[in-house]
This record gives sequence, C-alpha cells and structure tokens, in this order.
Amino acid sequence: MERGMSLRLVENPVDRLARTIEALLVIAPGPLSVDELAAAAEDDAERVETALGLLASRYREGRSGIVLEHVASGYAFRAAREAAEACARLVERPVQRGLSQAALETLAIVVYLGPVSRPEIARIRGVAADSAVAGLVERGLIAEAGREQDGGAVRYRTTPLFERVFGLSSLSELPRLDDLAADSAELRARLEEVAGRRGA
Amino acid sequence: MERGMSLRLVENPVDRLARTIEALLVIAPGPLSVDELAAAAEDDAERVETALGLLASRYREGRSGIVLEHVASGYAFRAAREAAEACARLVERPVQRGLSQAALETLAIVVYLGPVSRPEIARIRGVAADSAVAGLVERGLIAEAGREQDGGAVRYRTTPLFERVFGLSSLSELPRLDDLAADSAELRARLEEVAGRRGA
Amino acid sequence: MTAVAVRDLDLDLDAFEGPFDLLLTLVLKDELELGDVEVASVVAAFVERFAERDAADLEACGEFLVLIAALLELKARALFPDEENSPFEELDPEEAAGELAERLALYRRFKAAAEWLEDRLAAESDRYFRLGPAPLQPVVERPLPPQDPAALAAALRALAAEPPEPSLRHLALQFPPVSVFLERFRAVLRRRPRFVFDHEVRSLSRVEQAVAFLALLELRKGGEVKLGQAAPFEPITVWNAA
Repeated sequence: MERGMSLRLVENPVDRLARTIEALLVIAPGPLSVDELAAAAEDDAERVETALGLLASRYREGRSGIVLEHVASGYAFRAAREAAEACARLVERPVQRGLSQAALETLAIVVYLGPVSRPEIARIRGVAADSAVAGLVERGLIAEAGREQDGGAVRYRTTPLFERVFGLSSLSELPRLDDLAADSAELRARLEEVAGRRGA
Repeated sequence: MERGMSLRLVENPVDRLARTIEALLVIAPGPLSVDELAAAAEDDAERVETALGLLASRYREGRSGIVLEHVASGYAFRAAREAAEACARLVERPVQRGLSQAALETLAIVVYLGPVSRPEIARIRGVAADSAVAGLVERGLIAEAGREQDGGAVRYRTTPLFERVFGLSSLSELPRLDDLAADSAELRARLEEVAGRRGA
Repeated sequence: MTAVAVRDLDLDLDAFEGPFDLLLTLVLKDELELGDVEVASVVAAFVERFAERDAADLEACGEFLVLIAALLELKARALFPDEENSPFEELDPEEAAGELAERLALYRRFKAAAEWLEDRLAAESDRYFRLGPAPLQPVVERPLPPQDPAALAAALRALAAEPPEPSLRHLALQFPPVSVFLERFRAVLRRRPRFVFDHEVRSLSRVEQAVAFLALLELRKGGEVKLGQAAPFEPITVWNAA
C-alpha cells in the first residue's frame, strides 16, 4: 500500500501528458494534429506521439466505448462501432443522409481537382452544378476557397469534415484518378474495336 | 489466469452498457439525461444509473483527462481541471489575421450597399451567403436591421464594432468608389449586372 | 441493337429516369430543361448497352448519334443563346472524336471516383463522431485585430470587375448553322401548309439531319410549327402553326 502510494506520487510524466491529450481531444470540435496537441500541451511532438500510442491501446474497439482515431490528418475521439445503433437512435447523420449521385460526382471532382469552380464542374459533368454544390456547402463537406480571379467564379475545396465523414486519414488515401477508369486512348480504342467488330 | 480469461468471456453486462454510454456521451452535442441515455441504449434507467456510477469513478479528476460531469440537464464529458491551461491554449488560438474571401466580400456588400438581405448578397456574389453572413453576425461585425418589407427577408447592416475594427469613426470615412458608380443605387445595379453576366 | 432498342434505352439521370424515347418527347414538348440533362450519361448508357450485344446494326449507332448530336447542339444553344457571336472553333472530325473520347474518359473517371466515395461512405456508416463544439464548453471569442478598410473597397471592386470570357473549348464540335434550316423550313411552309420532316432531310448527311432536327425543335419552341408523329421513330409531320 505504502509502495503503491509512492508509485502514484512519482507518476510517469507520459501519463500526465496522456491525460492532457485526453482532455484536449474531448473538447476539440474536430481532429487535432500532433503539432496542435504539442503546442497546446507545451510538450514536444515525439512525446505526444508516445502518449497517443498509449491512448490508442486504451481507447480501442472492444475495450472502450470511446475510440481514438487517426483521421483527417489528426486525431479525434469517436464512438465505438459496437455502439453504432445506440448512436443512430441518439443523433441523425445529416451530413451523409441522401447524398445524391449528382452530389457524389460533384464531390469527387472537388476532391481531385479542388480548388475548382462551378463552371469547371459543370463542364466535366455536362450539367449545371449549382444545386449539388449548394447542398455540399450546406452539409459542410466543401467550402469556398477564393475566386478564380477578380470577378471570376468562386472556387471550392473539401473541408476537414469531408475527410472525417469519409474516414480518410488524409487525402493521400484516395485512389489515384488514373487507376479508376480506362483512359481516353483505351476508351477510344475500345469504341473503335467494337465498331470494327460490328461492321465486319 | 484461467479464471481471468473466463471472467472476460462472460462479460458483465453493465460493462457493455457502460461502453455504450461512453460512446453516446462522446458524440453528444449537449448533456444527456438518464432517460435519454436509457432510450438510446435501449436499456432501463436503473441500469443506466449503475453504469454511470461505474463511469463516474473511472472518469474523475486526477485519474483521467476526461471527467464525467453531472449538470442540471444531465451528464456530459468535460476536460479535467489539471488540463485547463492546455485547453485554454487550444481554444484561444492566436487571433485570426483576417477574414476569409467570402466574409470580406459579404462585409463589403453590407458596408457599401447596406442594409441588404441575404438573397441580395447571394445575387451579387453569385453564391449563397448564408454561412458568411452567420459568421459575420457571430463576430459582431454585422447585425439585423429589420426586414425588406412585411414578411420579407431580414436585412443586415454593420455595427459599431465593425467601425472600431476597421478604424473608422463613421461610415463616411470608407474609401470612395466614385469611379465605379455615382451612388449606392447605381453601384448595386452595376454589381447585379456584372453578377448576371458572370453566371456560373 | 435496332432503332427500337435505341428508343428503349433505359436512362437513370438526375433530371430524368426512363426510356430515351420519353426523354426526347419531353424535350420536344418543352417539359424538360435540357440544361439539366447529362448528355454524357446518355452516351455512357448507350455505349454500355452497345457493348453488351453480340450482334448489332450500325443503323442503331447512326440513329443514336443523330439524336445525341441534336441534343448537344440544342443544349449548347440554350447555354449560349447568342449563336452568331459564339466563337465555336473549327475542329476536324478526327480532333473532335479525340476530344469527345477524352471528355467521356474524364467523366467516367469521376463517375468511378463517386462510386468509390459512395462505397467508402457505406463502409463508414457505423462510425459516429460529434459534430460541432463539445458540451460544457465556454463560447470562445474570436477577436479580430485592426483591419484595413481598403480591403473592403478592393473586394467590391473585384466584384464589379468584368467577368472573364467563358471558355467554349468544351463546345468545340462544329455544326452547320441552324439558321439555314430555320429559313429552309419557313420557306417550305410558305409554299405548303405541311411537310414530312423525314422526306425533307432524307438526302442530307447525319450531321445535317441532326441540325435540321434541332431547327425543328426551335420552330416548335417558338410556336411557329406544330409537330405530329404516329409513334416514336415514325415520320414526323410538320404543320404551319400560324
């Protein structure tokens, strides 16, 4: 008992830092980067990472209802997956509910080409993008990022909330656009090949 | 060890409920009452209170950076007091140097054409002004100034704080735009005309 | 795939869901805004359907190309009504085909990216996090340091600046002027009260037929003519509405 007491008094300094990080994460409105955590805790980044490692083993699926997640280029607490149904009863997911095909395509264009303007989006999709863009802005998934030039069209980029909603630890997790579908030469060759076969 | 294993396998059902409550509290936008927690967890209030007792001993000052707080409207997580300084450094981030492009444009329209409504601002900017207007109201730079007409849209004007922040003793000290238009009606007409051609 | 199959081509667009035939009818009746129709999706649906078939006739392709060309031109004109001044660039057919293939490929990539995002969203549906500030959190003031009023004047000047000329490179497919056919059909209707569209355009090239079809839609839109058709893809009869 005596021994236990003294051990508690000579506390491991990383434990104290870990508690500070817990406090910061529970009040933060969004993910915090290692640098932000280090600045707020007035500690160095390396020690912050050690403490985050400690917290990751404590706040993980199956062990805790609170899960530490590396997301959107930072760290944040979220609810454990096992509690998803209870969470669904508590809050709606307005951000994700009913993203139309148009919204998803517009979002994809902003993700890969952003900052990008409505006319540029319309050019790629072949339809006016006004309502899709407005809906994504309202959901907080994209935001204004200046204008093309004086008097030019407003451009848009994705927000940290986008990365969070889609569970991306950073935009580099996205698949390469070139890997997603056939390139134009391939498509054209295929069209010609099909046409040639039909013609024969 | 054997005993420990079997104990973990036959999990105490209150532990599971406690994890669900942790999850609910970490995503809740405000304090949750016992009844709200019971409804979301689909469990009974008495067991919820037992689980809350368990969590209160775990999430308490000195032991954790996250503290379970009981306020009038229910339960919520907050930051531990020992982390108060770090939390203060996090939320009181260095003052922002300026306004976003969207905020600056919106403010300029209110200053030179005010009072104006959100639909009028949106028409001139070519994009919705809702979040920019809300941000400027929150900062206290603009405020409501009645409605367009009976039941019309709310109009906005600048505040005394705006004049202080921009170092103006009155609005007549604003840089003049005589080269653009003779008066504010003409300026408005010109801006709307250009916006119409900008399309987007 | 025969003309009947082209007519039945099922479309699932933002603005429209149903057979291609119905889409054309709605456009003809001014009940569907062409600006809201994704022509690229129509083409993609056709190409997919075409690739599924073992045997198909090129007639169907021709039919489709004519109709889609007419839709495209009509849409371009709706977006840029001042046709005479539109700086449409000259493009040879080879270049035009290349450009079209490139545009389609780009669009397909973003469509695939949208599917990836959709799958990702579904996989993340059991991850919940708090949106917005934490409870029991004091509202934080965000004071602004002193600002320069010149920034406000500059922002307004930028809003008053002439918008840059919109790029028309994406509309670079060249068509003969619609006005030629407008005048031709008006002349025909001065001579007789009605004519059969299909007979009038029989000897024309596919592209000319497409533009002629467009001219017909324009006359219908302007209330100059009435159109009649026994069934989809039957000959179209044109009456003078005056």
